[in-house]
Amino acid sequence: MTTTTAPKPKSMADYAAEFGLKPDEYQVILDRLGREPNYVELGVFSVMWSEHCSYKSSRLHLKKFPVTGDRVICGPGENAGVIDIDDGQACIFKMESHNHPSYIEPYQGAATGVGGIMRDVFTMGARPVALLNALRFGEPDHPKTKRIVEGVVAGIGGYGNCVGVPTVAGETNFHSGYNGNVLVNAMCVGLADADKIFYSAAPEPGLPVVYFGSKTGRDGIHGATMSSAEFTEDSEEKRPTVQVGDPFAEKLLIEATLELMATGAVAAIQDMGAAGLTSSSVEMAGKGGLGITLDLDKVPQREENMSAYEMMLSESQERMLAILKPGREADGYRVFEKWGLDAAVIGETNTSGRIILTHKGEVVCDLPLAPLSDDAPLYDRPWVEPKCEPELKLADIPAPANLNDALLAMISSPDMSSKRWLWEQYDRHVMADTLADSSTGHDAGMVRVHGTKKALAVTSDCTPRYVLANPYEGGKQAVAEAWRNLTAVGADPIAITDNLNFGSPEKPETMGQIVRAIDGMAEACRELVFPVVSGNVSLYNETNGVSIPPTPTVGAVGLLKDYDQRAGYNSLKAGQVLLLIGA
Amino acid sequence: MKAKVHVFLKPGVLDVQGKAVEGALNGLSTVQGWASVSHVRVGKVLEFDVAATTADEAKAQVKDMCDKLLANTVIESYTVEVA
Amino acid sequence: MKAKVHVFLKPGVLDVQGKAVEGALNGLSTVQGWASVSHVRVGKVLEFDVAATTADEAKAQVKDMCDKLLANTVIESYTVEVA
Amino acid sequence: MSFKAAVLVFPGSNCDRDCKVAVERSTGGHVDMVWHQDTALPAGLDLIVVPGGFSYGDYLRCGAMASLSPVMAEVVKAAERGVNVIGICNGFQILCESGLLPGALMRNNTLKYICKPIELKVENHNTAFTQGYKPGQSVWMTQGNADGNFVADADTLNAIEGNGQVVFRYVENPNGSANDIAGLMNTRGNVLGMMPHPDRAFEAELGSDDGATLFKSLLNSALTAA
Ligand SMILES: Nc1ncnc2c1ncn2[C@@H]1O[C@H](COP(=O)(O)OP(=O)(O)O)[C@@H](O)[C@H]1O
Repeated sequence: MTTTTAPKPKSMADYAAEFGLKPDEYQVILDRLGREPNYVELGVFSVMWSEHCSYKSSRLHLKKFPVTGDRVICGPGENAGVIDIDDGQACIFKMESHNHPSYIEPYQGAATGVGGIMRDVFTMGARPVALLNALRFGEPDHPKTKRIVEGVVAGIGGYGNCVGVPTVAGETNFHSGYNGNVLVNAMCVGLADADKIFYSAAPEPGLPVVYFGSKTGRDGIHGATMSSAEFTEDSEEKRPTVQVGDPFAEKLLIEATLELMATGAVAAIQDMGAAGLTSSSVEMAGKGGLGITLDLDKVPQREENMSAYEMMLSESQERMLAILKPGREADGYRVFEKWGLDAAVIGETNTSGRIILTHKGEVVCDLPLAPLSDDAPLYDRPWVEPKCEPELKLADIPAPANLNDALLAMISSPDMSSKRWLWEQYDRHVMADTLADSSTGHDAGMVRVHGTKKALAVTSDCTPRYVLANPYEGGKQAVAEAWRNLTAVGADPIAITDNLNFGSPEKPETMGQIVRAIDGMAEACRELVFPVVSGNVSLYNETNGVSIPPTPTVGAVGLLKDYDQRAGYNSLKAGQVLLLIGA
Repeated sequence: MKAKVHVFLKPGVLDVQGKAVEGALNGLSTVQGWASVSHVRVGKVLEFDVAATTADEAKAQVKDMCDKLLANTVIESYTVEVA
Repeated sequence: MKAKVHVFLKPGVLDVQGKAVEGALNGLSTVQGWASVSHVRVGKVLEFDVAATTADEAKAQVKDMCDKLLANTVIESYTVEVA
Repeated sequence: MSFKAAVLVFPGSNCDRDCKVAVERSTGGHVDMVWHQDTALPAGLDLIVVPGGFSYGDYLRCGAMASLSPVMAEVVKAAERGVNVIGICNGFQILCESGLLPGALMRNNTLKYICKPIELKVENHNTAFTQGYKPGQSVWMTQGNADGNFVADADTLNAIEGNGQVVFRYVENPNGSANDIAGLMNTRGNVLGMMPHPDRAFEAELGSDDGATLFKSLLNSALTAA
């Protein structure tokens, strides 16, 4: 086998550092391999061991979440969570962040965030039926905020509208803590038959591995490691090629994927998200306890002379990797041709327990799979109890001098003011099943389960101010608010997904926020029997060493058995009685 | 003075419009010859009047406008002509 | 052969994008002179390769593409260059 | 007699199912989906629906590529035979691009995608599409588009108005559309294009069922003609 295509002067250890691997992590790689990795192999390690793919700082603490329940069909660990919504139907959902890309290029960053989360959902066999977004921007008068808000909102709308999935709810906050690091969390909810859920583990050796979707270009190389690295002023200059989303390709990809699944040809499937070809192939083979070989010459390529390294790390959008049942390639090609998608058989599963890549007739990567995922680093990072603000006593808060002024000040504040400008750019009605959306006066979005009297209620909640004041209580509150928003529309809350956005876990203060917020969320989830079925962690949200306010966003789904029983605050009439329930 | 600005996506950035137009020209038409169209790129063009005493001054101004507003230099590059 | 097509809205059709860009440039003006930007028109530019033996043949083909697809001649006009 | 309709499906159409469901539930009829590359339409159609969405990504110009597809050649022939055709949202754009309707749809004057419920006035209720509405009736439907701003030159506009081709008008113009035009038909009266979505307003729980009246009108027209 050949070693490397990299320029000479730097050592592999230098590259390891450049790719974000710590010296001790690199030493583990050397120990496991018993040799130096080559450039491609190092690239594969660096993305698989990035915070984004390995959850190395958060994994220990995520274990505290309750993840099972009567209605849980599939909890965390797959592309998305799956819950039972009766009558043989399932709801599949997840939330994911696209924070760093959205700061660098707001439109494309937000758009590709929406695209990515939809793929996580339809890759499991669900048709996406609702989108939500949770946005945190800097102060309104910060010089960058206006451009970022406009770009992010246009990007979310531009992508979701074109694909044809209604964006029915969300939340938007402004805070100086996000001036240099905005948060864009997108959630997708889909519907599937409970007995037709697709998973990513390769089931047996000797099966064809099929690539389909858009071609691979040099987009966003090292996005996964970058999204796990702290921001500095000059990272705006050093940005990698930005990924551009093609929602039209995504729409075709949804239809083709669902059609392919219906033919019965699919044995396993996974979208190519962050670290595209690397994470999808490693995870599919690894989960199945198998091995995989890929011939990179077969990968559909958009640009000339792409190296193995570039192909393995490209984050080109709108791509899928499927493992087909024996001899079913023709079914695949028929579907791909109908929808005009690029596709190729690029490899095969085997029993080697390794990932072996060939390019231009040479083996360019030959790694055992286990160290890439199972043995990925796991950190019990030191943490300190976060400083909490003292509890506010009602008696200590002076009554406003003028109630009218106080009310006006409140409703005109950036967080409380109407977000109409924003959600009027989102198609909230496509699919013709929307019962409640951002405009209708309900605490949660609601979409009909097509063709039934059932409806799904969806909401996204977090009040970063509270979490900053007290991570434990703020974490609890986010879960509780999501629960209340669902019950307030008449739905039975079923389960949540979450998006944990924090600063650097290497700082004990921040790690303390992470730990305590998770403790609070887990506590609320247990008390409310509200399991966590999927989620995403986004760390290193910092600019020049200053962390964002801790922001553990909660996305929740509830079920209405009969949507005629739904409730809202849109039908209030003069003379009705107001009841205050709770403390 | 008349200014003309062309804005294209940088090489390597996926040009979704170009891709779609190429597909349409190649595939939709029944007319002979369109199938041979390739390497389609779609960009923006802006024409406007700008007050300046010299071409160099105008060019510098327009470049500044491009950097600040007319182009998204993260993914786009531009060319400026003044006359 | 290389073809270049410019598509602009016909005079008389309100160019809302051009107007918006003009407003933004005028408003953003921190530098003397931006305020003086006027008559902004925003159009599309397409560049592509086309197989043809002569420039005239190429031009005829591209004009046909413009009439049928690349421009909507109800509201847009176009110019074609080949080289 | 059973009402028979076809809904076209382009790559990027996303209201195709909505249109099918709206027509089926409003008329009790049968709806076939027709692929953009098909070179024949089902026989005996009472209605062809060109649905909303982003055909071919709406890249280049909304509706431009779809207007050149094989199936649109068949739609043009069917329209010439007198079959009723409705284009909704992207469908309206496609009908203009294909020359079945005059004028063009440009970027909204807000330069943004606008999604909101819209109040319309039924301007012409003497059509196959609108005979179920009362003269001048106010109806609500939602709208969602970035390019719904209808333009035509002065002569064309005069002709459109003079012939009673304006079928729906906005009560409050959201996007700069000429003469507040929201829906427009051809001179023969069998091809209608409209930006608001009757296919999202066919049941009360969707916020309005005013759109169902349109499909029911078409059913009645078909019954009377039969
Ligand atoms: N980013 C967004 N995307 C979609 N809808 C949003 C977004 N931000 C706010 N909304 C919607 O605006 C409405 C008001 O938002 P919010 O003030 O957060 O309400 P509440 O406190 O009642 O949840 C809600 O219906 C919410 O879904």
